[in-house]
Amino acid sequence: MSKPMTVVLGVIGSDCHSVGNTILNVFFTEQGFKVVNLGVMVSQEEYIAAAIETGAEAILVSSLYGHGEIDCAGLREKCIEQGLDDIILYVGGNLVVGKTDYSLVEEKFKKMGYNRVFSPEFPLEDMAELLRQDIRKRRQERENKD
Amino acid sequence: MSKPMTVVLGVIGSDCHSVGNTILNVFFTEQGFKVVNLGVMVSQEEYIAAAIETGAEAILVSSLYGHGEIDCAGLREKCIEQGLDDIILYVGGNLVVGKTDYSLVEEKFKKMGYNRVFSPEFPLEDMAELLRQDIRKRRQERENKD
Amino acid sequence: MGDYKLSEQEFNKIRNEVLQTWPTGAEVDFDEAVEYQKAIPENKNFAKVLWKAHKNGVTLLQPRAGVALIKDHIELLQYLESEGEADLLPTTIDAYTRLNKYENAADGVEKSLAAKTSLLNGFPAVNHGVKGCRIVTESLKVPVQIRHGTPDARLLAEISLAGGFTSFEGGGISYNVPYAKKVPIQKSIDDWKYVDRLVGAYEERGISINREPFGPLTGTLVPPCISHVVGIIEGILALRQGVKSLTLGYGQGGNLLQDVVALKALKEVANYYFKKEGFEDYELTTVFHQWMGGFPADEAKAFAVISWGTAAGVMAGADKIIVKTPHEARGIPTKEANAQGIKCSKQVANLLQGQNILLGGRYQEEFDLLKREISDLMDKIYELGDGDIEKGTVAAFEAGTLDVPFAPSIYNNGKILPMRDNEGLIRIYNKGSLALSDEVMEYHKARLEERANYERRKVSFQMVTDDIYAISKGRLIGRTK
Amino acid sequence: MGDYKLSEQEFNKIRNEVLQTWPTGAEVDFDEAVEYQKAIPENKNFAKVLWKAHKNGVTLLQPRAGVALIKDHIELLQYLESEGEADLLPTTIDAYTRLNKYENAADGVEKSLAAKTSLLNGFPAVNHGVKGCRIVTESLKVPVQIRHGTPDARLLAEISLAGGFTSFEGGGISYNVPYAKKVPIQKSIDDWKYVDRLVGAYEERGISINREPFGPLTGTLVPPCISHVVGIIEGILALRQGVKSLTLGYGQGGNLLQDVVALKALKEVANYYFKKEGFEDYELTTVFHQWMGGFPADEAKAFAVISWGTAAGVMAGADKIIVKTPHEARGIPTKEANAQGIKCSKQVANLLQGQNILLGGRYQEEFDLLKREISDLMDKIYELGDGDIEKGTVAAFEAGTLDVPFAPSIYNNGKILPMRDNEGLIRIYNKGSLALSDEVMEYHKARLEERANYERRKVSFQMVTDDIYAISKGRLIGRTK
Ligand code: B12
Ligand code: B12
Repeated sequence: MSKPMTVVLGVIGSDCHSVGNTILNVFFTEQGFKVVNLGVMVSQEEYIAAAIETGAEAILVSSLYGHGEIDCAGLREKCIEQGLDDIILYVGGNLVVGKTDYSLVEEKFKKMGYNRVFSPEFPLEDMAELLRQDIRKRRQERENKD
Repeated sequence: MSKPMTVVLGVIGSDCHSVGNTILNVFFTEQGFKVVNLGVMVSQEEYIAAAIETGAEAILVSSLYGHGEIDCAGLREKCIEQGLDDIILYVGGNLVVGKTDYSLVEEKFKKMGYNRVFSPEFPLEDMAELLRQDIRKRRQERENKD
Repeated sequence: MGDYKLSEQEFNKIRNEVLQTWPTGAEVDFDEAVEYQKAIPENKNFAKVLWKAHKNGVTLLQPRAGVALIKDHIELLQYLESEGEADLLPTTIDAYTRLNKYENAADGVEKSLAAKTSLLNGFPAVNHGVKGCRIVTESLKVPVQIRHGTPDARLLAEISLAGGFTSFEGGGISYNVPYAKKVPIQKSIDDWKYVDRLVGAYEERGISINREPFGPLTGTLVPPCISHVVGIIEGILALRQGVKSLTLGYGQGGNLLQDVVALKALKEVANYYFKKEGFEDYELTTVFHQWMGGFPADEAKAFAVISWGTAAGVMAGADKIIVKTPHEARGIPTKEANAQGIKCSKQVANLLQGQNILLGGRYQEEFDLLKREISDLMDKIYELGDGDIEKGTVAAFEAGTLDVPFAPSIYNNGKILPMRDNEGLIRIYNKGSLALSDEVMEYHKARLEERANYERRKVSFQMVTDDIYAISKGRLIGRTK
Repeated sequence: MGDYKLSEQEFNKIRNEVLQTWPTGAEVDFDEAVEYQKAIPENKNFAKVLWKAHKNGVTLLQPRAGVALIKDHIELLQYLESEGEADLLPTTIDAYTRLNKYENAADGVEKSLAAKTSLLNGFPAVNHGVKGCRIVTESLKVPVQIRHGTPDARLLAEISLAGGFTSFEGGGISYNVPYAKKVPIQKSIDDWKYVDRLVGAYEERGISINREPFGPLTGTLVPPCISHVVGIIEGILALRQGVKSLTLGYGQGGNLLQDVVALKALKEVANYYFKKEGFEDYELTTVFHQWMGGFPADEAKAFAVISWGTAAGVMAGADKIIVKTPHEARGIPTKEANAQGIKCSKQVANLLQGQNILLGGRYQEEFDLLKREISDLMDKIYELGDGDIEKGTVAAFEAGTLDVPFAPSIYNNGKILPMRDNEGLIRIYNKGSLALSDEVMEYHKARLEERANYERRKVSFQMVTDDIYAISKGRLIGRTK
């Protein structure tokens, strides 16, 4: 059996929406991931510290309350600063203020350095599969480098 | 007191919607018009015959069921044929198939020779006032001609 | 029970004439049609799907929809089936076909082809013929019903049933009085006897075809006792010709107590009269129509009326609900608007399904009153017909002891005036010659006086007008401002 | 009743500190504010308008709304007032202000100015100050309330009440446990004591200010007994500080019987405890929140949820309903979508107003059960607090005898798991340390077993997950497919 996939989970900024986080925590655990759940109201620093401490391969950021644009900016840069250059960054939820065409949202957050951007309805099973693939790819790329 | 204003009322074509017609009949009568109500399913010929017989000054056509475009075309021409050149033609209701911008509907029916075109919500009191004005104007024009 | 069945000989004589009234009539071959119907799977048979839902206590949703051209019509229905999540589908017939003006319908088809949009307010099934109908029904996964408003629907029934439709709406009263001006009651009853016999003939060959009298009538403040009596009569007339799957309808009034009472009573009372007439072997289901009168033009408000209609229908325990759309006040809906109406209804129905809501308060009182009103009206019909319901019905319309409000037919007395009471229940203000006993009328009067006092005005025709506009202007009761 | 009132001295000491936490605090001059509030006409005073509606048996509608910039915010509220027909208006505060991060809010205002659109999820009232608030309240014709989610709302209350707002939502538990992660219960109770004392101070000067504890908590499968107990506690704490106009809230669960029982019981039970604590002189009203959990993304379906919420609220006899929008699942609504939500609700409310619908069935049984649950929880609180509700509350959260499901607060036990039964009523599957008696829990268990049998699966966490998603996926109960 291969090394378990460790992921850091949390809701960013001043966001208190805890229901989706509860479900994601249970879901990823059931799917066989090792989940480090930071709960709600997580700062960028907390994500990074947890990722370093646990050797996580991905950070899964939620933002529901509308301030996602402000709160999520700069996380990629901070990761790089801290040596997490190639860590996988996923983000999902109600990412911007107001009902907005998903492709615009995706573009915005991809520019910020997130690898994948998810709308609230994206099927969780499919997402977990993508995550496994992305982690495997990253592991291979790292091996190739070595 | 001036001569009573006689109007012919009816729902055109194969249209069975009788509720609005019942209300318009009561309403115009209360407003002091002499109403010749032909009810529902009225042919163009019936309107014209009734108008000639009663010396009506206006014909008020309703169409609710969506076939208004087909049913209402040609009434102005028939009126002219029968010597009712300057009779006032009003039309109102759900005049075309489908929810349509009112200005498009108005244009269509004005082209067909209707003097005024009414949406279902047009306030009846205002419409009665317009009708009185139009009839007075017509009377004056006729006097001027004499 | 006497044998009122149309004889085979008579039926065939009429059939020969009917099939010749328009060229597509020649496409009908009954024996072939029976074989064709036999091959239709159970889950596409209207009668069977509806009965299954009835037994499971599920409420099905059905839109209205129909456009001029076959291709567009299929696209529309497929959209309502997939995107709209419709449980049952309709094919709504255009107004020319309803009046047997097939030339006008043909003209409408041509103009629609030219205009690249439907200029007809429905699907002209007769013009499209058996072949056209089959293309439609074969393109769909759920059962499809013909919905129309046709006093003489004999050719339409022949063509559409041979065309694979498995349910047929209408009846000799409900598709005459609200829809026609100059058709005698006896004439439409006779023509619908033919339709019912045709359905009976399919039933005798093992094919279930659902029949649904049109409950809402003029859709405008119709007191439940009147529409119920019409439904019961049409039910009896249909059963007499061998119909087995019968759906009785009721159009929402708007007051929840009245609506729940009405639908529950409809089943009980209909079964009583059907048994009384000697029928045992039939499947009775019910349909609840979302508000059939004038709608608000604002779409958010229309959604509210649609939702409340669904809620009332599910609480009343309807087997099927006919769904309106946010475009109702304006015109034939686009397919998107039509789907929105179903989706909204589906969400409400799913929220309520299984909640088993029971009303308290004046429930039993209103239930007993409605049963009393119906028996008043039915007694008179039996009396006028010397015990025969058909003869009695014709006489009752002539005498005005049965009378439909706001109807266009000159064979309808047109004297009764309904009005809402202070809680919004539809009562009768002027009974005309309606055969309601004094006791019943005193109760109605008392409830209306209650409202008049509350509004500090006299009971008057103005109140009727106010009530007709009320829902479209955003309220149930037409109060003074 | 003991004297729990915050002393003037203590209050003034805190005030001095609070007003210095952000520059706009300096704009507050209490005596001037009292004069300003005195000049506000009755029909713009929230407490008075709501009490009048209560006495007339009318249900008022109120949206949620707030954007970053004053001009846009006024435009939004004026639109909701005219086009949207809102009876009462809100000013929803942004999430940074809620956490006293006024710098972040200032940043959001600036970024919004630059982006020419609101990048904040609400109106940063503290940043806009007393003057900014007055510009807003003076532009409107109906009363306006501050709606937020702020554990420490002392500065916000000072500024907004001086700014002409006449109602203030929240409470020491309801604006902590669902909204914050690390704020101790005693801390937020103390901070809300200040807010209530401020309102009491206005009341002593003849100015009615409405106070509304936040009923729905996490909005997700909250059993009524839990939110009711929180409302009753916050009510008592508010009355102790001199609050007179109190609105207790409840978030729709979705099952009509449970919702009607809940709202009726809330009034009865709250009055019982308020009297028990020695209070007589207050005006109690109720607010019903349309479904507060996850919404369907499809707008037609959202309209259905909105309509059913309104229907339930009116049937339950709420004085006020908080209205959602068709954009709920997606994001802060546009002003048009917000108005649509109100218009849809208005139409339903007007259809039901005056219908006086009474439920039968298990009504009394559920009513008695709920009262029993509340008294179980309250008894424990009094016990833990040696007769004092405030002390008891802090202890109850610590012991988990009071516990809010799915809440982010680390001071909440977070062990209880709610779940729907076979008719959709919210029951408790895992009680954690909740102080419910065995008898009550056996009943819950039996109802849940009923559902499990029906669905042929075991009662499990999967059912909770299914129930959380259910309404957003188009049904009330999260059945297996
Ligand atoms: C009740 C109703 C029925 C009842 C009618 C009973 C009866 N005999 O009256 C029944 C159920 C039988 C029925 C049948 C049909 N109906 Co219908 N019906 C309605 C409904 C819901 C209300 C009509 C009504 O009574 N309104 C109340 C009265 C007071 O208002 P009104 O009719 O609009 O009249 C007022 C104004 O329009 C105005 N007005 C009218 N005429 C004129 C004329 C002038 C000069 C002026 C100034 C003003 C004016 O003043 C009137 C009084 O205030 C409307 C939709 C709606 N409005 O909500 C659909 C509607 C009119 N029906 C429609 C259709 C299509 C039909 C059918 C063809 C069936 C079908 N395919 O669905 C059949 C018609 C068959 C036929 N031969 O006519 C469509 C028309 C579509 C279109 N135009 O694109 C509508 C709009 C519904 C829809 N959106 O699909 N219907
Ligand atoms: C319940 C709720 C609340 C509760 C939250 C209680 C709690 N502690 O959790 C309360 C009432 C307290 C609340 C408060 C507020 N809320 Co709120 N809330 C909701 C609501 C109705 C449901 C959220 C929910 O629980 N959904 C169920 C869960 C299971 O779904 P979910 O949260 O979407 O999470 C799933 C997916 O998004 C996805 N997902 C999430 N994150 C990630 C990450 C990754 C990597 C992936 C792959 C997937 C993924 O998977 C999750 C599980 O399936 C939503 C609207 C809606 N969705 O219908 C608004 C909503 C999220 N709230 C909103 C707002 C604005 C607020 C407030 C600021 C108040 C206000 N102004 O109205 C405050 C927030 C204060 C704060 N500091 O955060 C807005 C956000 C607006 C925007 N983005 O433009 C929403 C969208 C409502 C709206 N349309 O206005 N809210």
